[in-house]
Amino acid sequence: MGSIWEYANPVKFSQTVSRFLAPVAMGATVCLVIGLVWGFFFTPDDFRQGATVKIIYLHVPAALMAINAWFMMLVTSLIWLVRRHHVSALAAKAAAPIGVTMTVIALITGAIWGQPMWGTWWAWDPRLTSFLILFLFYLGYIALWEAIDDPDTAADLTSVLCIVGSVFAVLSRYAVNFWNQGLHQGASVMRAGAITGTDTEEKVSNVFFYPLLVCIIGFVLLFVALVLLRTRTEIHKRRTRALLARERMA
Amino acid sequence: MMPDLGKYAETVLSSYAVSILLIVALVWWSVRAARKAKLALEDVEARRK
Amino acid sequence: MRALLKRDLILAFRAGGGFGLGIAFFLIVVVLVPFSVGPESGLLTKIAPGVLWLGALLACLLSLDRILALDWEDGTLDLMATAPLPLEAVVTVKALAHWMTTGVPLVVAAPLFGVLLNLPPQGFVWLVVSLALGTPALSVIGTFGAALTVGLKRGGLLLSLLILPLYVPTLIFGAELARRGAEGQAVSTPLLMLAGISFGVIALLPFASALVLRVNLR
Amino acid sequence: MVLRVKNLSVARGGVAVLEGVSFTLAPSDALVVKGPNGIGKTTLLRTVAGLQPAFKGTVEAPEDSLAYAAHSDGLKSMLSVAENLEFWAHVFGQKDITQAVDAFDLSDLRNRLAGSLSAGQKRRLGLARLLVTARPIWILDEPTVSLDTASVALFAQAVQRHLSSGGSALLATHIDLGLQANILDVGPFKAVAGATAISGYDEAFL
Repeated sequence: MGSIWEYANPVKFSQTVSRFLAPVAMGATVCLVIGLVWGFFFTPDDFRQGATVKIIYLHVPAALMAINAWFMMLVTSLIWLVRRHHVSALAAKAAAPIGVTMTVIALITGAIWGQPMWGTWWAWDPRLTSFLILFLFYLGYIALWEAIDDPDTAADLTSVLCIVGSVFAVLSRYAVNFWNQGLHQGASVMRAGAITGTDTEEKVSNVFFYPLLVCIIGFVLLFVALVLLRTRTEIHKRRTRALLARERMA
Repeated sequence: MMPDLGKYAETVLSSYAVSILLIVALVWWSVRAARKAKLALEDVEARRK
Repeated sequence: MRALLKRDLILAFRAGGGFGLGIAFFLIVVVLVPFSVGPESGLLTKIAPGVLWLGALLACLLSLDRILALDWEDGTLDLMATAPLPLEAVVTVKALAHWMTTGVPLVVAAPLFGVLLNLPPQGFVWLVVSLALGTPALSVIGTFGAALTVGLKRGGLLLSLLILPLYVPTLIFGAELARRGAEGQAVSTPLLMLAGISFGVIALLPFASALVLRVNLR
Repeated sequence: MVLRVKNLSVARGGVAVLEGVSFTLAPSDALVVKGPNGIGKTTLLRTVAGLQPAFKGTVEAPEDSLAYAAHSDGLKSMLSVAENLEFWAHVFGQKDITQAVDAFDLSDLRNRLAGSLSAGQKRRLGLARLLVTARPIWILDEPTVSLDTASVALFAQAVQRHLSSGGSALLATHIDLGLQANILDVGPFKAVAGATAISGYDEAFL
């Protein structure tokens, strides 16, 4: 008893979700409001980047969640392939649109931020490029889910795609890092401290770090809430489907 | 109340606008889909009884 | 296995599509590039390795959906699944046949097309080496995509969408190897990476391809 | 070389179509599966052939003993009749195709491209493929579609020879081939709505 796999039962999962969804969504809202308001109104400008540093409160959490969502999909895909728990496959399906939204936010805020900093909307900076590739992976993954009628076949194929894609995504990351050396350097130097968020060399950065932390927690909670909600939606759809199939037979 | 964003006002404000818009759209879409799926399911379950 | 390879090669010859189309497409891409970027030879020299690699990749992509779709339609794959040949071997042979009918001609034709783009003399060797090392990876990855989308009606477009991100590392290291070769720089890093990717995907990806093919045959 | 099917339930598109099918196919036996269209004969044969997983129950057969032939023949129109047969013979580890060619009266067509054959001739070629597999248990889904009377007779002879040499056959067909065959009417096995009717993946959602 008390095993985590109990929640692999779709009905049990739905009931549990219904209990936890509201508090998680509340927590997400509170953290996001506090973090963003704190960051936007009550933090000083950076001495180098001026007011643009405020973009960090959106850009960094979105980028983190874009990667974490894919990682979560990888784990749930593996669970589906090994243990055949339907909730796991549906959770992966539910996470993909959230991940792609986060990737788009990271890309757009990155481009807007890059405009005054680098003097161009788009630089083929390794990090930006990697996110663009991640975006393509998300698109392919979602398109494959949409293209297949049979839900179990779709779950199997997308799971394998997710695993193979993860390997290639990591490969691409190294390839892109290597590839950009030859073109131009230093594009990401400015953001090296910003990305890790824990850059303690500069004492100022703590001023930015705490609201950033609240924002990251807010994004994580938002992601969890949306995954729970969307997974439950998928379960409801499947249950409807199953009941209709049974109705037709009767 | 509004902080002085200086020459970067457009940059910062547009970042916030786009991001918040995307998040709100995602949440709205998810909630609507959830509601729809729930109604469809309740419909079928009601017929079963 | 040899019978399957022989059959696929004969089919590619007789159907006429395999060899001719890929090369023709490659040629057209290469010819169109100077029209779009201008005839200045310095610029062409600079972009030649990248353009040749992109052309080869697109020519390869063109014929991917034929790897498995035809055998799916006429029921051959169903019959194969009950045959003593494991599907891992089937997909490997299919990828090999695709490489021999598409990759090899591209490798052979690439130096000729290099002339059209003012590729410097020292670049030809590395262009051929990079394509010879990289095109097998393109075929094997493509077979995985073909196996994923084999039963789907709009498979062709989806196949491209799924495969293109997977082609990124191969393209980067392959084109980089060709570029460094052409510019006379050190080539060992991209050479090793490209070889690593090729051998890695050849060793591992057929298992994934066979797995998804089995799911699709269900 | 006995095929044993025990309490087999098969599913199509996630819904069980046939439930609790059991039969045994011994050497020299033929079993004809009958039932109205859409009841799941093809699904049953595909499941027995191992092309799709059984929802419930078991299919026991010696390894590498089954040969399956269905509506699509797996023939390449750009290969000649002989090349098509040679290919499948090699895949199944055989060499000689003359017996198969003779059995279905294809010797005049040996060098014709399969694409230039008539529908009936193609079907004969598809069935000749069964002979080059050298497998003892044949699973045939509507094998006589688009065959004329003479070809049906040829086919019946081929099956008869196969049976008398110790092979066995499981067929789904509407035509009486004049074989000493048992009949399996799958009508009574039609799945009914119930706790077990929704198969495989959807079951968890009920």
